[in-house]
Amino acid sequence: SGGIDIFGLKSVSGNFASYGKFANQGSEMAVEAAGSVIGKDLNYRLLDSEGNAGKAVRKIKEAIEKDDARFFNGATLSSTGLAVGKEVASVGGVFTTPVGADEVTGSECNRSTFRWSTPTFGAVEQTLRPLLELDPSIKSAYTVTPQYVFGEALLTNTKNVLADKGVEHVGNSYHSLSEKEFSGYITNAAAAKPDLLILLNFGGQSSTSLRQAMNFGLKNKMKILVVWSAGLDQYKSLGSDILEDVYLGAQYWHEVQNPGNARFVELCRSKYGVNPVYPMAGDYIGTKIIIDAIEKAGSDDPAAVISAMEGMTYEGLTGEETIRAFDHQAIKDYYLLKGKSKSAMSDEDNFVDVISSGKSFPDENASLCKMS
Amino acid sequence: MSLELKHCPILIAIALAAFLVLPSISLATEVLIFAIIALGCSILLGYAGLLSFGQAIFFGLGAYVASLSQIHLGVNFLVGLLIATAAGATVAALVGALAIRRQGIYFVMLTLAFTQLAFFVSYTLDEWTGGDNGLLDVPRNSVDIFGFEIAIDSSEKFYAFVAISFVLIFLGMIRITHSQFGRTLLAIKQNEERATALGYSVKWYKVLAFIFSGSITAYAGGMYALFLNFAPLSNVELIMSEHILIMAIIGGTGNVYGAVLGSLFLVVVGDMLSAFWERWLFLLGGILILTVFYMRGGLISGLYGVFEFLSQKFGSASTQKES
Amino acid sequence: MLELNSVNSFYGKSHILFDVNCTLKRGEVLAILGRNGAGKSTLLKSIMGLVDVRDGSIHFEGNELTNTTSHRIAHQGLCFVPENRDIFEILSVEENLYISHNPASNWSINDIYSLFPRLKERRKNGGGNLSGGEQQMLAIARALVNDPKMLILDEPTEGLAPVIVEEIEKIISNVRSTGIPILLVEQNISVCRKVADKFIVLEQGQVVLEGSNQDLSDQTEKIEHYLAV
Amino acid sequence: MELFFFQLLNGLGLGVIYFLLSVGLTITFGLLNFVNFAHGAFYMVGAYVTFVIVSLTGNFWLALLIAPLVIGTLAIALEQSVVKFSYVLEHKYQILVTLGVALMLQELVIMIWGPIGKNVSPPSSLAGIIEIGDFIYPKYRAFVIAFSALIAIVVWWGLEKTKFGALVRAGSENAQMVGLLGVNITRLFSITFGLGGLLAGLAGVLAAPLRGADPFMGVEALGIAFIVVVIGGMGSFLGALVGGLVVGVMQSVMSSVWPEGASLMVYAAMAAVILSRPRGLFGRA
Amino acid sequence: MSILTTNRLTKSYGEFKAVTDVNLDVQPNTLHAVIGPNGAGKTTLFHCLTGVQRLTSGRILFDNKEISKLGPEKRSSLGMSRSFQVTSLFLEMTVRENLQIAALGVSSIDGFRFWSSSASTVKKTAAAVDYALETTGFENRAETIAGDLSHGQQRMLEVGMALAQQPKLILLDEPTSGMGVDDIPMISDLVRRLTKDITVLLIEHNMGIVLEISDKITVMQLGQILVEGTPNQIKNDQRVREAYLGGETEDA
Ligand SMILES: Nc1ncnc2c1ncn2[C@@H]1O[C@H](COP(=O)(O)OP(=O)(O)OP(=O)(O)O)[C@@H](O)[C@H]1O
Ligand SMILES: Nc1ncnc2c1ncn2[C@@H]1O[C@H](COP(=O)(O)OP(=O)(O)OP(=O)(O)O)[C@@H](O)[C@H]1O
Ligand SMILES: [Mg+2]
Ligand SMILES: [Mg+2]
Repeated sequence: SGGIDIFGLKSVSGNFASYGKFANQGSEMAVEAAGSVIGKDLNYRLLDSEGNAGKAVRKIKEAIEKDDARFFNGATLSSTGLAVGKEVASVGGVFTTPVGADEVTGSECNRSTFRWSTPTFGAVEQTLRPLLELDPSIKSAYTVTPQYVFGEALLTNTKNVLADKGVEHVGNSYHSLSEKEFSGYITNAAAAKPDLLILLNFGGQSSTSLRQAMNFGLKNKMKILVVWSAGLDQYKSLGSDILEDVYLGAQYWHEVQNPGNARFVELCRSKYGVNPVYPMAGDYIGTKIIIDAIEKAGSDDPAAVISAMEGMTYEGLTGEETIRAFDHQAIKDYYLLKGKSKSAMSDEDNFVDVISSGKSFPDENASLCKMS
Repeated sequence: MSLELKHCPILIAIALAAFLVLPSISLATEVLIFAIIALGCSILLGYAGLLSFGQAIFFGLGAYVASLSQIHLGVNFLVGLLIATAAGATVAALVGALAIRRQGIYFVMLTLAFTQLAFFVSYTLDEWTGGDNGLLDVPRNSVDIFGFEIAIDSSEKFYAFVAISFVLIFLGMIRITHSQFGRTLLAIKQNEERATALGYSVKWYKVLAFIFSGSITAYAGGMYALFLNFAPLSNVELIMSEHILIMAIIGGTGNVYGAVLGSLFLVVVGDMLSAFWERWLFLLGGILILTVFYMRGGLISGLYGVFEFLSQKFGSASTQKES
Repeated sequence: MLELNSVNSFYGKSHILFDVNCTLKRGEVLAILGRNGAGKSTLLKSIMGLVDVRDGSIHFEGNELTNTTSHRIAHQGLCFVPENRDIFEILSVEENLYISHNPASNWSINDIYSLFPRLKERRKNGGGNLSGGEQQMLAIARALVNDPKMLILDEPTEGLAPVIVEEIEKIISNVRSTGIPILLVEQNISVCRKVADKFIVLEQGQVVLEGSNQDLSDQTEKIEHYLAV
Repeated sequence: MELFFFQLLNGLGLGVIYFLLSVGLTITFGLLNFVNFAHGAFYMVGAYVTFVIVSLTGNFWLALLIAPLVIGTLAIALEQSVVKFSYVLEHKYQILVTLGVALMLQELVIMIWGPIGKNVSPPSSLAGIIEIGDFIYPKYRAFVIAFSALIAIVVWWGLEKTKFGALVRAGSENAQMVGLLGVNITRLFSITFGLGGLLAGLAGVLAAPLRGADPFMGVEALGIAFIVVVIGGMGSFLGALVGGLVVGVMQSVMSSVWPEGASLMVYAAMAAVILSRPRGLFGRA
Repeated sequence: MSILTTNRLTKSYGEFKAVTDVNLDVQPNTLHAVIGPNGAGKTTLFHCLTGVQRLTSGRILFDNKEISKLGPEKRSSLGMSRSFQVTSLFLEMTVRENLQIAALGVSSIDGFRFWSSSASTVKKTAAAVDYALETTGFENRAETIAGDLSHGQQRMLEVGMALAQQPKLILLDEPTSGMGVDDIPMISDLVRRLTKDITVLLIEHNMGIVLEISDKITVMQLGQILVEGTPNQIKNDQRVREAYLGGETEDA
């Protein structure tokens, strides 16, 4: 048959448009850059999830039914990622996603779904641990956690590291998923007088809670770590005043030097004239993996592509990355960054310095993934 | 019986047309499911005059109950849906009985508050609902009648099942809206104080309207979960209620077919618009305003003439409508 | 002062008034009589710009009123007491008067309170919580404090106790003596006899009879013919 | 116990912001009997205008002066082009129309400034914090409290003590009759609507340094504003004030007591108020 | 045997007592009028009798049943109907539909019939509706939308709706207000005829009618009963003249 269609599921409209727009550009770039594979033209097709998991699944069903779609990348929300993974698995297709839910390569893993982002375990291991090693004066920590699966997972991992390092966990504030006002939690944290404030929330909530912690002058009283920050786009919207001296964990940073990233940044600058942000990176690489695997398999039969992808090592955006066969998790670096003052920034996107980076993943025994 | 004789062919034609004309079966499935949901809202708004932001409660409830009863009780999908319907009716009676104690904007705000409560409950009971991740792997357990197995395992079969449900539910609602009960609701909507003075227990009429609305919405919610094999938390979000309302009002609330048009509009036109412009919600906003100013009765009032025509020449002509 | 020239009024498609003519001079009271549905209120509403006048003209002190917005008409001093009273229910009696009050008016709010002591007693009460008659008093009072150059009253005695009706009659005569003309729709002929200088009878939107105060007593039979079946 | 006291104070600070957010809504709803689902969008655009002014001139005070006027003008323009035709419509249609307006404004903002939020720094003179013993409070928030109190007094006086206020209330009930008193009701309404927009814009300006500006902030704000107005009583100025404070304090105190339930409690409180006091705490009987 | 009695019926709005300690006694098949100055509490009394408002204290016996605590809908199914002083109709429905809804209101179950088409239910009401149409003279305008009627016509329909309920006791609040002089005799005739089968409790300011057709008159003032008696007694009562009638009686 003719070309190969790669479907990008992006929340370009609705409440997660800030993510979907860039994610879409990422996938588009990957497909355009490749142009064709195994002698067939590549086509990129956008499916707008409208930020709604139900809509997303229906559109996936429709694409499978109508266009015989088999190759998918994307999803912003964990719920979407999980459900779409199931749907794609039901026809034996291939789905790569950068969502935050550990279940994707954990308890809900399946043959068709591959995840690029580092799980919560690695995020905490690669941020909190190096920070505590770097600064032994930190003796106590306070956490702010959104109460749902993702937040709980970060919190559990955080508690483990704190216990391991002998740092006292002086308190935790849970907040709901819809919370937008953090001054109450900030007041709680201030009252507990920890050496370190750890923000375990995500996206808009991490921005708002960080901004409000700054308003309350907590920066002068304690160190602050955002374990799961969203990267450049978030830093742009917060500005260096707020970020200065804050520790930030990130899946991706455009200034990291390696051949894969250099190529990507170049591509992005020439196409959009900007430095890549995380959603772009995540979906660029997710899409690229599929194309690479098709190449490697020499076929666009999804089963062959899946086999090719399992254990595949490739030139990734964080250096050399490998996809584990047993749980379909990409093994990649996670970064600990530190905000710089405005005067120290070398260009307008140079918000942070990379403090450390590395790979930490639960091993096969600890994994909840039971792939049939 | 003549009422059903008149409407049954139209409804069947709509279901067939959706299947034939729309680009995919799953799209057609979603259109019919949301048509039922919009109808649930339209009954409340158009007949009882109740503007409810609470429809997502029943929608989400139906999805969860239909799924959980199949997963944990192992019942077949039909029984699952019936349990969902019963749950919808019960919760609707409860929510209705509380909310109708207030009128006007206060009623609206109460339904809004209940939706938020329902959202919170679903989000908290994550062992049952999957919380933010949603309830995954929703089965469609087949029905076994005297060794004769009915399964809805393909999208065509599932569509057939949804289509039958659609026709039956719409017929039921047409009956209800043409009954004395329907007329009494209309009277209550126009002048509640007078209706009370005439001896009507207005409260019970409204609660009953809620029960009808809640049970069909829950049934449809159950079908939606079965359709997606998934019950996301977004079913119970306020924005879902909002979309349901928009569907009902754009379609037109005074007439059951308005619900079909509303669903068609939001699902299909929404899909089309979003495919060609990512800021399509801007257009949706504009369309909403224009509908209110230039087509007050909703799309149905605009297309009423066409419908009249269709009811005489059902079947062959009806396919043109959706295109 | 007021001149209506073959006025034709419509509610949507239905033609209600047909070529109605009438004039009103300073200090005159014109009573409009007619059966239910004859078009009396419609005539008043036409003057106030509340219904669609498609043909004919209305002038007040030489100014054209036809198809002007009603606030402009009211601004010229035409004060209207509608048949359903239209009291502002969420405002207190006092506020109802306050917002209608025009400092130029001959009636101050205190004058009103001495005119209707009942209103003074209930002045903090919400307009919506007044009895039917109290609302009627308030509606008339509201027109008086608004500095009327002309009063337009639609069934002002409806629902009032006989003592109050007498009071209203006195007010009408008072107002009239200050030179302010009054247009009065009234079902109660005995009131008309006492206060009106002249009258017209409407039937099915047309003027079928007009006459002076004297004719009201003299032509009782003829008038009653139009008012009764 | 001390913590509880901090939370109480913090809640008051939150409460006044909620008050500012809601008072415009109460005016348009209570007085014009108009359900404005675009109120949150005005607030959001207010924050964006602040962002633009601050990033162009670096002067927050200029934004505080200009942005509310810009939003007020925007509101009047919308009133003239869309809203005024829907006063006579039932609430459901008003909701639909303003929902449409809100969607359009939100998408327009995304088209202009992109989907990612923007940061607005507080003016440098108000940058630091106030420290009283263990209690810390941002200077900027303290300023917001004082400023809102001033606005509250001005608005209250305008609505309850002036003829303008009474006329607007009367117009909400029977516009035609107000017209018959010689008042240009069309103009009165658009001024009132503009005022509501102006107040929302003002809330947006004040909130920008606290929350930043992002395209979806309007939706959240609308939700809070409705809760406040319902708890306090539609159309009641005092209700907006007390409602705002109640919600603010409750949220803040709950974040120590039962954080997961903070938002739940707010909605539960709202339901409880409506069910027990039909017209809110201060609604007109 | 009275059909309706009240025992120290009191209604206050906050501090303000609108009705105070009213003891009313209405005999079956009579026309009992309540008159009094504006704001005397007549309408409030009706609101309490029909259950639109809760009484502050006191008791109401209707047909020997205590009804003080029943809701308005219960009372009308016991056979009590009213017309409103401020017209209250289903404005978007036709005259006939208004009457049908009224007629069905008394049987508590029929309105709930959602399983069968309305035609069958409507048949049951045909007699009552026709009766109401005929007595109020709406035969030719049965299909007019109520909102398009003139004020006076709406007043008449208001009475018609009470009649369509075929009540034992009908409470009429100023039925003639806003009616033309030609309709007034019609109403008074109608009311007189009604007392053959049912009882009428009437609020009216038109003394002509009241004095002519009432069997008994209760005069209220400031929330209390001032006097009670036959038309003749009332006409000549000095207190009533001062408080209410003024010079009017000569005219009547
Ligand atoms: N809004 C309306 N739409 C259509 N027709 C109307 C409307 N209002 C009144 N009419 C019709 O216009 C005619 C005149 O009505 P109008 O109110 O002027 O009568 P009227 O003489 O004031 O009677 P009444 O003594 O009962 O108040 C009536 O036949 C009535 O049915
Ligand atoms: N909801 C209320 N709150 C406070 N006061 C009220 C309320 N309703 C009525 N009132 C007052 O109670 C008194 C009695 O009112 P009611 O309507 O019973 O008078 P009425 O005898 O019917 O007079 P009318 O002949 O003018 O209709 C009036 O003074 C009125 O202002
Ligand atoms: Mg009239
Ligand atoms: Mg009365």
